[in-house]
Amino acid sequence: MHNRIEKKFKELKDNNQKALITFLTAGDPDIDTSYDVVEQMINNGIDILEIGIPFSDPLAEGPTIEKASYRALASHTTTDDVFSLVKRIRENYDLPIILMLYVNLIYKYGIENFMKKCSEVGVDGLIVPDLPFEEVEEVKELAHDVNLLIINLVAPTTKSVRLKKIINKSEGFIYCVSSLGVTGERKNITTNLSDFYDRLRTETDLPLALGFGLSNKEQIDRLKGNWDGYIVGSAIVNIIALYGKEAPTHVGNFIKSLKD
Amino acid sequence: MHNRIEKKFKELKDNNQKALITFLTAGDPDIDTSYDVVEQMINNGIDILEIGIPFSDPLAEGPTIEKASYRALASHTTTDDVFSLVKRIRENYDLPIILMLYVNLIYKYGIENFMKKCSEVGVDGLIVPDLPFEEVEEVKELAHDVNLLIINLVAPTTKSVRLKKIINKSEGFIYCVSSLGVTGERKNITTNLSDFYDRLRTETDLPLALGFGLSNKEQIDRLKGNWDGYIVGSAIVNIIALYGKEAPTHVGNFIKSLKD
Amino acid sequence: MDKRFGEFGGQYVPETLMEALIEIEEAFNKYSRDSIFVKELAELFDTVANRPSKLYYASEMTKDLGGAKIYLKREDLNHTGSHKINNVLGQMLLAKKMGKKKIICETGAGQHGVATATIAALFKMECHVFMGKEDVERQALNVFRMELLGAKVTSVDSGTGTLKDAVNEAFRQWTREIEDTYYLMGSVVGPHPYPIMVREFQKIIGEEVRAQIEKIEGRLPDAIVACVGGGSNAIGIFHDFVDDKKIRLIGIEAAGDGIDTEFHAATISKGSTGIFHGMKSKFLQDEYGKIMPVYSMSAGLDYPGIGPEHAYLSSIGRAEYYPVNDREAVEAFEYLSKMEGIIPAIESAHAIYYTMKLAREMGKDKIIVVNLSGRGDKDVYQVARYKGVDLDAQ
Amino acid sequence: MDKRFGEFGGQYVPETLMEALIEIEEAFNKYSRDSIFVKELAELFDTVANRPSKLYYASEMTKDLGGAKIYLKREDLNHTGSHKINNVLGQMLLAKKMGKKKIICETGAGQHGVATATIAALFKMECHVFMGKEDVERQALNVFRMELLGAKVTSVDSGTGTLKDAVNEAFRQWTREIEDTYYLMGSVVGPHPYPIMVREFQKIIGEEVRAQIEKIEGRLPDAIVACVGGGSNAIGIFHDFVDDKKIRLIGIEAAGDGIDTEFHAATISKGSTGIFHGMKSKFLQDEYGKIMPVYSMSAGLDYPGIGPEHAYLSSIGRAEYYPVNDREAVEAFEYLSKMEGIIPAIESAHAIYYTMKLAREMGKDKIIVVNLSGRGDKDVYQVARYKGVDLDAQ
Ligand SMILES: Cc1ncc(COP(=O)(O)O)c(C=O)c1O
Ligand SMILES: Cc1ncc(COP(=O)(O)O)c(C=O)c1O
Repeated sequence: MHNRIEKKFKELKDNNQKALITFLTAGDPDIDTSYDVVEQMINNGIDILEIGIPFSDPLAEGPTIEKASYRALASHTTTDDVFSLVKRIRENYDLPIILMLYVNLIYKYGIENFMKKCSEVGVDGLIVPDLPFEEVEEVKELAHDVNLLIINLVAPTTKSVRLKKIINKSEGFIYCVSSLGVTGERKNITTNLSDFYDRLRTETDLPLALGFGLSNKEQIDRLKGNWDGYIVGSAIVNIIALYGKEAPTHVGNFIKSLKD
Repeated sequence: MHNRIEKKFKELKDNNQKALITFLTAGDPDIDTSYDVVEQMINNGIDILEIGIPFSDPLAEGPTIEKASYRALASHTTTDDVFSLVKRIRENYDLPIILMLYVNLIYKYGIENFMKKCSEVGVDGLIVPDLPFEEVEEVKELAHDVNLLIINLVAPTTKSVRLKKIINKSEGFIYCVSSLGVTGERKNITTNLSDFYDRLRTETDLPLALGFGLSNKEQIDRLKGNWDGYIVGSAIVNIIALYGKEAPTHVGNFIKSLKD
Repeated sequence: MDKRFGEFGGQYVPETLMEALIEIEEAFNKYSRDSIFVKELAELFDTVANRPSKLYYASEMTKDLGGAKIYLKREDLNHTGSHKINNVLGQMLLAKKMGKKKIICETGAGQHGVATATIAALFKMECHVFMGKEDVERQALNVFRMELLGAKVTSVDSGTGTLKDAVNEAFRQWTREIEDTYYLMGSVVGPHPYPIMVREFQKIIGEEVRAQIEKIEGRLPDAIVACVGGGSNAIGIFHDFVDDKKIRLIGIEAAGDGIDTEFHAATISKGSTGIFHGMKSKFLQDEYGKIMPVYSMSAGLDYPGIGPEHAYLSSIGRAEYYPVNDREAVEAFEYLSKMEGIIPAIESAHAIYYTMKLAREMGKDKIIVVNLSGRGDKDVYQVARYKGVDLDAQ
Repeated sequence: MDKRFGEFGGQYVPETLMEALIEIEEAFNKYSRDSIFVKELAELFDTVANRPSKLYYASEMTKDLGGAKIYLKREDLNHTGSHKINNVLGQMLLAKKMGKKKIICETGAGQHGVATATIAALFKMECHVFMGKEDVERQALNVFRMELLGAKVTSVDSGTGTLKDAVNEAFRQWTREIEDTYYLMGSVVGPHPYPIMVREFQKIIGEEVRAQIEKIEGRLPDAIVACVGGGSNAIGIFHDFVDDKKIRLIGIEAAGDGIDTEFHAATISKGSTGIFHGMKSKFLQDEYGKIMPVYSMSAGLDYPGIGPEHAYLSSIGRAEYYPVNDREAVEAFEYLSKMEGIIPAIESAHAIYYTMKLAREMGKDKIIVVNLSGRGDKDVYQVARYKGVDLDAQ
């Protein structure tokens, strides 16, 4: 023990605080801007950083993050560029860093190689949207060798039998999908979230972070009561899409508005 | 006896002459012009006049006469208009007049009615391209009642057995198709015409008139030796197509050139 | 062989064509009784045409209409997509036996042209197809199919640029090369022996229906419905049942914009007896016998005449003929697509529409068989255009 | 049920889809052993799909090439014009048993979309088809066919606007309405249980071939050839023969402009192992695992992956895979049209081309069976354009 993610959640809990986890796609619109965005996020008080590696076919994403992926690929961002970005961040900051990426990027890099590299640059965890619980073992073993956590997702559709199994094998925190569909901002979240929370909480003491569709402070405030953390992605990516290289300060302001 | 057609061929034979039979489509471009064309033809020495009644679907014709048909229909020429034309010609001239028409025009007019009308206005014979020997009886009987001849056609493809039958039942003259295909001028007539003539001549003493594709004096002169008459159609229709209402004198000149 | 059906039929063609017709008649007489020919044709029906075609119980349509049980005879599943292939196989085999090397034909919707080009390719015959200019436009898909199959397609712009003009032009061309060319007529029209010959090659449809419905239902149907252009798919399904007097035989003509307008092709409903395209039959013509321009959105029904045997069956009251207009045909086209997942040829859709009406009027204990003469892929562009959808913009 | 073929296969999808896949797997396990389901499906194969499809001896092609005897398995004569209908009937019946009311699917050439829209119409299911923008353009005929059949067609312009992007988008849509919607996958690709399930519904092709060739030739063929997009028609005809080790099983991939260019879709020839679209298999990807844009003029083969069972059969040497490029496919498209009067789907034309080469190399005593997976009506416009003919101007 202990991984930075686990430590962060413990620390927040001890202070009766919620984790603010924010996402950006690395290389959107270029790697240097991504670094600046990250600094703004950190300086404005985020707790955990989630960095997406761009992929040609991000099929779990809605149009917002999908387009970010295409922009990042257009600026020729590779997995190695993302490792360099993480390395640069890690040289200056100690917050937990999670990579979000599609399984093929790990597989093609060579799973073991990939994990080694993560460990070298200071990655703390991985979120792999197309690697469900049933297929995770092969990757997880090699991740653990280098003290890297694999964050499981659960969805409102996940049934009890599997939910138990998933939760039993979860680590760090559980990424709870707020509603059906792909990533993206949502006006209304129709899932009954307090039922969802209760179902989960009866099964585990692990931190529960809510993601998919969170876009502003009011929404987050409304949900804050229960969850241990909330993940904001598309709302940030939208700002980056709008302002491009000028995005860092705008993202900083947005994060500040969430924290106020 | 005798029908004008028969008399004309006898008269020509007695004088060792060939019959010049000329064709036009009535009503092309209008009935008055047709009358003037006919007068020019007669004044320049044709022996027999063949008048086509326009039809919507002249499937035995090449493009020249087909288009003449469409032009005549465009000026609303009906079968009754053609009868009036014949009547007007007959008031002034005594040469044999033959109508060329498709069988449906006869049938729809009422066969008996049609024949009566022919007789009234002074028609001497009918050429019905889509009424072959096998189907002619019904029409022929009613034609004979009013001393009207039905002119049979024979083609290079007509085989001996049928040729004999057709010739045995022929009257007036035999319309000998010079070569395969539809009406229209031809540069070359590939049928061996002297063989064709011989085949016919051994079977009958009836006048043999050659048609389809004759377009100028040299061509006719070359063929003259044997045949008792020649039919010139598309070459005249072409002049009418070219000069429209001004066609009569041009047709007259053309006929003169054939006679010289 | 009798050249006529009552007063209808005959052989009204230019002398240049007569010997060829006689030759065909003789060959047909000989080979249609020749056991090798019969066997070869049966084999071609099986291996090439994809026969027998299924008799399909249209359960959804039957349920939706709430009346008679409806069966569809699936000629649309034949190779090349319509009943036309049956006749083409018969005549092409005959032409081959006769030693012919060149085939010409007319086509309306293009289905006959495609079938002819297809079998000409297989039989290694030269193939020349005549198609009205307007039909070339509305059936562009079929034009390229024919060309792909190696056929020469001539667009005919004389007259009205539709099927009748294609026939005229094909006849003209035939007279030019009569000696080595076989004219492969696409329907039960034209001079004898075509109406009989084409019927004989199409009657397999009705023969199969008899066996199939006997097997499925244990009895014969109460009514048989088919669209009528020249009338080959209708005669094909009717023929075997003509002597079963209790079975209603119903032919559906194209009423275009409506039979009370000038724009239709409803020959039996609005035509009169005449002589055209080699046959005495019913035609749409004016008082002087001029053939009238006709109209139907369906290229295969857009013809001013009808086969002489239909004129005869109508005259003796054995078969009934009713008009169905463009709008109704499009409705049935969409109805069958959505109801059974079968896109019918727009020609066949005319028969479907009438069946929709008829089924509602008949009891649930009654059975209707409809000839689904062809598939509608060739028509989707045109129906889209009819409905105001611009496909090119998609 | 084993989720893998050797190392290939698996179930790599977002959590949101997992329960749906499990539900489908359980239903498939249950119903594929249920005698009523089996009987109903057999009946649908007969009455709706027009099965069995004929095994056609291509005598002219055989004669012309001078080598092995060639037989064509005529999946092109199925209702809707390709093998896709077999799988659609199987899955749609399953979806119905599962109580689903909505169907979504992807389509490349549009044949799977048309088949799905067709059976959705018949089964009264709501149907939503995703199709790449580029495919919408090159297969416009099929788009309107689907719409006619009542389906909603969504043109996907993300990514490369072809089949893989249609799959992405269909997956995305599925996650949004996972609870009442069945995703009807069109080939032996995607997460378990699709590759097995689609194979089970397509294996009828090979089973029929076995019975047919035994009957005609008294023996099994020496080689079986099929084109491979996702691989369903190939698996369908291979499966029954996998244990007959002497029979060569040959899959043909689309080489587009050539496998030495960047523009092809030859997954086995040029790809490497990866994980995408829910499965571990072979993919065209860059060194980092980014999926590469692929190209083939054939929309149905224009896919950067291949079914996991093919990856497996290739890895153990049981099946062979070769590339055929656009030019060669067009040559075969025209060859078969002119030689046998059969216009093949441009997908199938890839298999025909390889067969032309193979037949010449094999003795006259050998037999090749080719899967003619679909008909080419949908492709004539595109081939015309490829050859520089402007059809709109005609
Ligand atoms: C599918 C289809 N049905 C019907 C017809 C009409 O012809 P017939 O009346 O000879 O069956 C055609 C003609 O092209 C056709 O293509
Ligand atoms: C006619 C045809 N053949 C083949 C294919 C390729 O698919 P598969 O490899 O799954 O058979 C398609 C796909 O659309 C198709 O339409």
